[in-house]
Amino acid sequence: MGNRAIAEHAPAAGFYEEKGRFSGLFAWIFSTDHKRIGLLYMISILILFSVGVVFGFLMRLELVSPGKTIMEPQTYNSIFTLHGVIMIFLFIIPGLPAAFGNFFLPIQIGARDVAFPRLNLLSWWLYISGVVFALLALFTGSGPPDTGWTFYAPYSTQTGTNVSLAVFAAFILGFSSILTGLNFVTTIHRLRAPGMSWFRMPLFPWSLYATGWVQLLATPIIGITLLLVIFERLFGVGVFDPLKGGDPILYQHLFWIYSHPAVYIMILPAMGVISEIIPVHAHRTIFGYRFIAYSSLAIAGLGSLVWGHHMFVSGQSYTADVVFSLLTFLVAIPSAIKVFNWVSTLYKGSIVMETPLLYALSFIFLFSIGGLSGLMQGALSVNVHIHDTAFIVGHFHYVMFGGTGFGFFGALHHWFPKMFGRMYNKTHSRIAWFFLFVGFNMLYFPMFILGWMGMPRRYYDYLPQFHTWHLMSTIGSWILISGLILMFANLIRSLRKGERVGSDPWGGSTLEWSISSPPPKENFEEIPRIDHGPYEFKGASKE
Amino acid sequence: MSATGIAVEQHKDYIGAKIGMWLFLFTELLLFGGMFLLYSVYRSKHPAEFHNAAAELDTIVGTLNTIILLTSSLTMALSIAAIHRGNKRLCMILLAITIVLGTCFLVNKYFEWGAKFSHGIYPNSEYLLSFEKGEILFFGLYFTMTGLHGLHVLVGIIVLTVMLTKIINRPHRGVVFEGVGMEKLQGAHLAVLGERDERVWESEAIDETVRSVAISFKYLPVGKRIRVEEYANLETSGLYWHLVDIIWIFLFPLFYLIT
Amino acid sequence: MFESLSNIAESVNTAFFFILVISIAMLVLITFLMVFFVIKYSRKRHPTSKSIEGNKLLEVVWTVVPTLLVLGMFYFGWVGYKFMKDVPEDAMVVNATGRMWSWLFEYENGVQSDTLWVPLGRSVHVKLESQDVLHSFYVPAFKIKQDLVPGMTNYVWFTAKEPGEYELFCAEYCGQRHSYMLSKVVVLPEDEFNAWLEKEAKFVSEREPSPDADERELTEASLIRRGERLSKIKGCSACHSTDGSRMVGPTFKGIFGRSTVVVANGEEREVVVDEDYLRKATLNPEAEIVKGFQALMPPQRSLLDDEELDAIIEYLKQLK
Amino acid sequence: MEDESPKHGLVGYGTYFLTWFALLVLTALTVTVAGMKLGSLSILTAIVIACVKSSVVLFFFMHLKYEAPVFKIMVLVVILVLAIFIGFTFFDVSFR
Ligand code: HEA
Ligand code: HEA
Ligand code: HEC
Ligand code: CUA
Ligand SMILES: [Cu+2]
Repeated sequence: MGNRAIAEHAPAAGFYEEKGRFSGLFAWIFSTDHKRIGLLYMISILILFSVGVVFGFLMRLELVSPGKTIMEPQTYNSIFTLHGVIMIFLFIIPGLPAAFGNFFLPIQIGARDVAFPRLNLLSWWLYISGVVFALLALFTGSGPPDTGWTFYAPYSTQTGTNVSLAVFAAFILGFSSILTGLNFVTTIHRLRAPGMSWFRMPLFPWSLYATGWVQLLATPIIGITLLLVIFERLFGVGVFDPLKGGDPILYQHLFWIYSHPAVYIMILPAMGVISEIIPVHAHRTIFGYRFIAYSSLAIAGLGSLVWGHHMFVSGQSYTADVVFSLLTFLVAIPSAIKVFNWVSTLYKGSIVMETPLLYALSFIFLFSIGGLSGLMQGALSVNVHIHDTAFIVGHFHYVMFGGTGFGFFGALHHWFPKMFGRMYNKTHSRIAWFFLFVGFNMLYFPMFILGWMGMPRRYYDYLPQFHTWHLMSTIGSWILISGLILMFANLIRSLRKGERVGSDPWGGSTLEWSISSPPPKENFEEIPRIDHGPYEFKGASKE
Repeated sequence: MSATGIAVEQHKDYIGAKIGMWLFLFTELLLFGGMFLLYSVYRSKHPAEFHNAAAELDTIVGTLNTIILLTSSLTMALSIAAIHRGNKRLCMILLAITIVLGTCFLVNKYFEWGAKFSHGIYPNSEYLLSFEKGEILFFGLYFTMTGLHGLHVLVGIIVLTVMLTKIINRPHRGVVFEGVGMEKLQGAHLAVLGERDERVWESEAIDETVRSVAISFKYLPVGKRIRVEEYANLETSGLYWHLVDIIWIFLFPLFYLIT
Repeated sequence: MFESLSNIAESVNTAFFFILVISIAMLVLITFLMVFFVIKYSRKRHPTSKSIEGNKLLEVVWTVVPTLLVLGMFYFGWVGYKFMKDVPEDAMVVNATGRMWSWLFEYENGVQSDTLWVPLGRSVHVKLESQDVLHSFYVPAFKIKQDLVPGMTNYVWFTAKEPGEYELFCAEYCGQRHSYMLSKVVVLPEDEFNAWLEKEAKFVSEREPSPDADERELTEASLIRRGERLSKIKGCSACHSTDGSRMVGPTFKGIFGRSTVVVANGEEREVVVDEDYLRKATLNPEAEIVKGFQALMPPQRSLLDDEELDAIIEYLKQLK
Repeated sequence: MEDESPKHGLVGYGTYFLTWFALLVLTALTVTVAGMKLGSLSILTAIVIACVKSSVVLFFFMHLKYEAPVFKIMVLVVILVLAIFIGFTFFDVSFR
């Protein structure tokens, strides 16, 4: 569906009408144009997001009351595994970098494409193969995997379900992610327009640069870990098998050495998006540009040192607990710096409350709740109580969905007119936002309460004292549904029916707003020369 | 590089390619890094068992393989040096030697593993399971790490073979310039400049309305160097080959020399 | 939720409140400023913006202040945690074993139970071991949790402050019936607890062969009773029902004498369940798998001794 | 764009042979040292020699010596990251 629809019905302009060696669908899936690849990614990611969302929705239905509601325990276990795997590896990690990064990174730094366009296409194909393997894992072998997205050994090396294939899919996706990171880091090093020094670069590329390094240095570790799980299952090498002297806790170390930094792969690009949206809609330069840029690097760096906070009760040493807890608190500082600078950017602005800004401000609010709950989890004694409870589930949905997810939606509304040359219905988009925001909080806030009451996570069934909050949470998911459906319906409809817009509907200042909407094939007829910072707005008085 | 602005931008970014390759090497390094992490932990837990298990490995074979791989790194580097000097023949010979040495390494490995298997030492074998836990781990790590490394050698050999056939078969390199603003090229000359901006090659004036410009370079020395794609590709393949060597430099003492 | 039912819960609550208060303050501050700015500097009220590039002093302030705050949070968390890790010397030791999907508690005098009984006001040191995969010992009311890792002994300790029954959950995902791996902690006043322990100790000593064997000859009925208890304590009932419903394993209802199809080495075979079969199926379940079920049953070779197996089999035989 | 002409085009064949020779000598050294019974020192020397060898490969065969500072910084960062990953794991392993 998706690919064709856009190719044929998009406004006949810009890079859409440019034909290469192929036509029709092939002009898309074999294109090395960064914008087409960005859109390919966006469509595939959104489709998989919908799948993940449906699984989330089914889980909520099951949990609406104690006992069996709609499925068996084994089904539930597979569903939360698939929900986690899809949301993490197929939606949120590639999400912003691969979709919006691909589309806008070259434009924002004044380049015609990324450094390695063919590698870029390869990375999308790898993504698709990963998807195929993940889907195969559902329907082949002895049942879909049931390990949770963390694939903890030794359960994952023992269960009879089809873990190997799912793990292999995650391995392939890791490769895809590495290639994206590699491409972006090289692009930023080599292809900035003349005159664009590091500190004249917009903040979204900055955040992608930091993300790129995390992708490069952390992903291989999960690669080898997952390979080891496969080897363990196939050959019994024994590195995680206690019977052969292996140490299951080492599996957790290796897993979180990647997966903690991975949460910053998820959030950093979203923070970059917020740093783009706020100045444009407040129509003034960003507050503390350098601090925001540096704090991205600081998050990437410090974020690599705290993985042990997922393992406080796993049986790792007391020393490690203390060290990792301390470092966890330190990694919160650069996030705090960002939040304060964003809020200050509103000061003395000239603010128009467009939908993207609504998403950006809700990002700050929801991410703060998520982040602050992260601090509670980072405190050793508190973590003991709330580890592996619904509290954690609340935390990560707030940061991932409330943070990155809302960042993604914000980016979608901010750049939609640029990508498609048309504007969506603004009123509808505000209503959709309202449902999303209310539904979101109603869905996930009760989880904090449940977690504090002691409701463990990954529980198919629960005791009656937890019922009220679960019920409320499920109702929240229904409100969220309506918001999501409304939002997507509005956007999809606007692809064809939306009002046409010029090159700069918001009055932005970065390079993407200087070229036509949608952008022409090679972005710039002539590579621009840059002689000022990224956020200088016409009509804004300087101080 | 050439007489018009547009061609300069079409020029391949060799430094970019090199950065890309280094970044890729970093990921490879960390991939093995995960294994080194496991190794160091298990060794620190079971020093004596590792010690005993390592005695099962043949130091001579290990040393031989080290020498083979180091030498192949030498010929690799030399072959790049040769192509820098425009000596295509020497480059090809050295490259071929590199490939042969790499294959020797794998053949050695094959016999080494084969010997272990025939002694009943392989993952999950009954004989191995009767060992101490630390020893089981040692062999688990030995098989995964050297296996993974061998796989990398194999990939390296394939890449180098592709490079070799490319260099043999494609003495020419065609470049097609396409894109916006081609019509500006009308009447212009394209040129390849040498080290001191001298024109090594120059095209006829371009006369019709231009859609695209196709140029093919010969595999010809410019000054002392050759400016063709293979040059950069060979260099990046070389980097990969050396990295595989570096990893072996660590595997060798960790598995063979801790008796 | 906030009452402290164990000594540990107290320190957890303190740290939690400290962080909660700061968090709420921060959240309110940020939200208030956002809303305030958006209203005050809306384009209607404030048509031209001022581009303020930044302010060094502010940056320093909002780096240093949060740093101090988080260090405080770290400190409170750490203090409470240190307390959790220091087990008093005189604590009563209980060995806990987790396995798919049940708990086994063993007291120093050999008493076994599937529920954790503890005396009020006395420190209890629970040593945790797993027989198969990861599990986690979690008592929300006491705010304690610790993973059970195969090949490793972990521990928790606590002192209960109120008598009562408290939920005990498995908090680390461990497979299909993870959410049913529940038990209870029963807190009794010291004397009641001791009475319970003694009563249970009898159950243990029954099996000890004694010099005057005639007197201790077990009646068939008491053997069955023993078997029933053992099937709970040893975890059989986590996977096998006695009411005919299908759980992870085949039901025990009417098991004796029924004919079952088993798969061994890829070949199907029909067997009639007799005592011999029950023995084999319990000790070496992986040899023959009942058709339609997965090879999930843990071998009981080293987990049941002969008397225990006899009792269980006697119990299974009479389940109709 | 920065200067495109690679300076390392000038590295002579001789340098490579020297590098290779040095590597062989180091290999011989590490094998002999392992033969002597140095106890816990022997693993240390083996690692140190391996580090020296790999830096030789990095700097000469892989031309790092002739590359722009960015490359050197990157390599350093990566090695540091790996060291941290391994080192921090030992906060757990050696204090259990
Ligand atoms: C987008 C993803 C994302 C992000 C950004 C974060 C950010 C943070 N996370 Fe989260 N986390 C996850 C995704 C994420 N996390 C996931 C998926 C899991 C569970 C995985 C699983 O088990 O399945 C998890 C689990 C998790 C745990 C383990 C819980 C457990 O299982 O026991 C911990 C413990 O420390 C933690 C802490 C933190 C902290 C301190 C931050 C910090 O970076 C937050 C920093 C932000 C702020 C602090 C808020 C903004 C600042 C202000 C409002 C100013 C005021 C601030 C101060 C006074 C400091 N997270
Ligand atoms: C980005 C990441 C992300 C996102 C967006 C979500 C979204 C949702 N998640 Fe999430 N979740 C995770 C990542 C994410 N999740 C992870 C990593 C885990 C851990 C897994 C594990 O333990 O291993 C988890 C676990 C998890 C659990 C805990 C399971 C357990 O421990 O027992 C629950 C329970 O309620 C849940 C619910 C939901 C719900 C209701 C949504 C909702 O947001 C969905 C809301 C939307 C709807 C309900 C709308 C449905 C819409 C349609 C049907 C139409 C769609 C149409 C179009 C898109 C056009 N999730
Ligand atoms: C983790 C779950 C689990 C536990 C705990 C468990 N079993 Fe089983 N059991 C199974 C499964 C699954 C099967 C069917 C597959 C097979 O034959 O191995 C089974 C099969 C059996 C059979 C054969 C049943 C038949 O219909 O032929 C017997 C007898 C049995 N179990 C006894 C026991 C006893 C006694 C215990 C406790 C000491 C026990 N089981 C504990 C899962 C379990
Ligand atoms: Cu045991 Cu979950
Ligand atoms: Cu984390």
